[in-house]
Amino acid sequence: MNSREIIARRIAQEFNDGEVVNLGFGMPTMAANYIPNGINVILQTENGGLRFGGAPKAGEQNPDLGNAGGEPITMLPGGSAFDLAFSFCIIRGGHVDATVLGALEVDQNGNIANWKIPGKFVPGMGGGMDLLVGAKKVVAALAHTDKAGNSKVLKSCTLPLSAAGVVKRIITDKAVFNVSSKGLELIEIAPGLTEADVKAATEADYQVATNVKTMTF
Amino acid sequence: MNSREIIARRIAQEFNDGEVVNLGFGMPTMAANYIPNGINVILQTENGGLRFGGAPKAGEQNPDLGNAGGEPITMLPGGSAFDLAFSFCIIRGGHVDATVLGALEVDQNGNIANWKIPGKFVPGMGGGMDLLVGAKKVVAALAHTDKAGNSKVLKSCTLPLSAAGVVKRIITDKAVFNVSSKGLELIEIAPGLTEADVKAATEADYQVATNVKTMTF
Amino acid sequence: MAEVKTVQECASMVADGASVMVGGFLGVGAPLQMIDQLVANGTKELTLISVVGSYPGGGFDIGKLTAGKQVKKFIGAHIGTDPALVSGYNTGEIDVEFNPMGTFIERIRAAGAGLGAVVTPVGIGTEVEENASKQSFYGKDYLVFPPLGADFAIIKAKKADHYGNLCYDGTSMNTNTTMATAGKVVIAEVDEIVEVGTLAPNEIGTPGIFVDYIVKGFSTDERKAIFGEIWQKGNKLK
Amino acid sequence: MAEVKTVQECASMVADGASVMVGGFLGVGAPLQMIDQLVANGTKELTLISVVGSYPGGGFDIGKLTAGKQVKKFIGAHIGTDPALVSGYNTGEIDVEFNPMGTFIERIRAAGAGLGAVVTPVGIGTEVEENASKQSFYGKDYLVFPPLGADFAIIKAKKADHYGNLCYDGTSMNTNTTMATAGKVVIAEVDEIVEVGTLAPNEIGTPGIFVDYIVKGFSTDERKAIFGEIWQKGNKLK
Repeated sequence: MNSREIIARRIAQEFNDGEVVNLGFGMPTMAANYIPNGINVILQTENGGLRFGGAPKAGEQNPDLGNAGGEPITMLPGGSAFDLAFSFCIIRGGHVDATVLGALEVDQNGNIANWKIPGKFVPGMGGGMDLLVGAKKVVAALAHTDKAGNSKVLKSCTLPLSAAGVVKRIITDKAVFNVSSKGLELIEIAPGLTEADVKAATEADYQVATNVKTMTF
Repeated sequence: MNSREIIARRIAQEFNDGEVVNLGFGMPTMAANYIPNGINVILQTENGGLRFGGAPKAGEQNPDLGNAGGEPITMLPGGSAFDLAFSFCIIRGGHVDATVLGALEVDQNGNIANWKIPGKFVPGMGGGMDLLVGAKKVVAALAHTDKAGNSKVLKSCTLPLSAAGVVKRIITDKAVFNVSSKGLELIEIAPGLTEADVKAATEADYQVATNVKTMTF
Repeated sequence: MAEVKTVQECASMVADGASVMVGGFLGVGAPLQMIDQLVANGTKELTLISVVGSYPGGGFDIGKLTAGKQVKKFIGAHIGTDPALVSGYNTGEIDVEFNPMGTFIERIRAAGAGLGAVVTPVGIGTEVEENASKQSFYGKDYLVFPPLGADFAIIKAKKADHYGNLCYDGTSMNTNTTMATAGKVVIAEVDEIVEVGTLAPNEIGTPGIFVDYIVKGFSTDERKAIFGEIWQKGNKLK
Repeated sequence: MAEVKTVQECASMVADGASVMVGGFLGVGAPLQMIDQLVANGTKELTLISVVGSYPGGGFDIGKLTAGKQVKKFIGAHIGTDPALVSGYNTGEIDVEFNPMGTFIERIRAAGAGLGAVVTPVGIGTEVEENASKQSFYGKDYLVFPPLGADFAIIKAKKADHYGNLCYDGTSMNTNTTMATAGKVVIAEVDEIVEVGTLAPNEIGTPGIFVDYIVKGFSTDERKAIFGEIWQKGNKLK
């Protein structure tokens, strides 16, 4: 199982039945494939849809049905479509139960950076900032370290923030942390790693939960 | 022709073809019956409709179609229905060309009072304040004097205002005034009355237009 | 996700002293059976949030709540149609907060949409200034109002599916769509409950994620008869 | 009331230097023929207001305008999909104003709805604060943004009737419904123009009073083929 799959499979365990969930692109979207049987979540897409499904077959595409990545989608039974203004009433108004977003960096104060690497790549925040402020539960998903092995779970983010103090849970390929006003708490460690491995890979301060577990899939 | 009919018939001359018009209750609504042939206005009702028509026959009522007075209406071809939030985007956003509202008092500064007689009758402003601020052209319609003969076209309103400096035209059973930053200008006099009659019935200061006319119907 | 309950079950959730937004505009689009049940329950000291008073003349629609002296405070834009509300206001028994209609609905939208305030030019130069703060933005004066939410939103739609998706007809959406976003608990009374998949995606005016409970009210035919009678009595039909 | 015109007639109304809101979200719900005609006309120095950049990879949808260096300023929430826009931003040739997506659409709504400002919690504690004023309302900090209108709103709907009433399908309403309220001149490109009375009152997403001009764009079948090709090329279809 590669790092991305570890993260996607672990994200998939975050949801309760019936929750409204908005998944960012990449690993969060991948997670939809691993959601356990019996847990049905209502997917929201920020461009204006609820209860949508995967891609249609070639020839069955509707040019008026796309997701927030510009990809063709299908509507599930009971699905609804609406305009962007209403979609962000849903998001900013607290009607999304959980969002999972990829991150460039997170820190021990619940800050998250995922929209801008100054001078290098500035795609823009899209709907991410609204989701981070509006969703009841924010999960950040990211590789624990960069390619050089530097921690992306930091004492304090170095990149421009997307939102301050909003992250409730951090999921990486090495560990899972809870985030609260008391800081980070390590609650799960990836299979095959020790707490010392996590420690070595993490810049942020964290507590270790008394019942720290091994991530299972 | 009684006073109310004079006012209603004169209101009906205010509109250009294709304009979006919101008519208040009473004389303004009556005016819809007198709009000249060839002038088609698009009626808006603040509770959420455009291009609606009169009452249905008994047995043909739709319990989900009413106007802002709670009366049953019909939808004309091309009519649309929407929610109240959108209806007031239309109104406050400047998308209504003209509104005609009844008034308790008006004054020479374009002020209008039509929602409250303190200690006596306080129905509330309803959508009137939004219309007064949002409509491109505001016409106030009222009897020129009260039953005791006191002018309701004043130097300064005595009742609580509905909006300040918004009225563009005043239509009464005795006269029609334009309202501008220079004050009132008498432009029409009811048939059978002289300028002296208007003067005697009017507290407000006003100029007399060089080409003052007799109201025609 | 919505749950189907009875009118009795839902009305009994509303405790004395609760704030309750009720959808509808002079009866059209009003949740008639839920109102009747609140009357039957005698729920007291309500803060009633409704855009206008009852159907003209009172005794119908929310006029039953005001007539039963169940309302402590009323927040809306107009009360003139409802004799019990006017009388309660005059005697001081009912505290009335008047909002310009567009401000009223925008405040509810702001509550549902997570916005911090409503900034509107409406009411400048009037007594409405007393209930707001006046501030200049970008060189022009505006009044600033807080969002307006409630413990309960009791709304009315034409149809619901079992997920709570609602669709509306005609002008009956009025305040219902917006109130659906701003109640801590949202109860939707409908003419008909249909199978999931029956409502087209763009036909849904309120997605089911906003709706906690669905109750079956009068059928469309029953409502047609009820309004037929009331409108006939008032000489409003041809 | 709307008037039917050709794509050429409408595109030629847009002068160099105009501010133009263009509906759509990564191509879906975008006015493709109007964009093509603006490209053919070589209209320059545009302020382009669009929620996101072009369909991923560029060269389609508004990506043709950015590729043609016709855009002086871009106001939106995301540019990462559009190589020409990213490159213009990096070189400084295009001035980009980033707005959180919900703030972007709410600013346009405020312009269309006559509201004075948007008050949102989104962006607090981020660089977005630099483009807004920070103010406390009712005990909590918010960012305040001005309304956002434009000289032109060029939008896309599925059908129009001759009064300019528009109806939409699926997620293609996205920014179109809101932009329809906020352009000084509103041009709607549609798949089909139908007779008045064909569209049901509650099916109309934009009443004709907002629409100045209607242009006939690709048919739905043609768009199905266009998007089929693009999505197939990107391996997005099953």
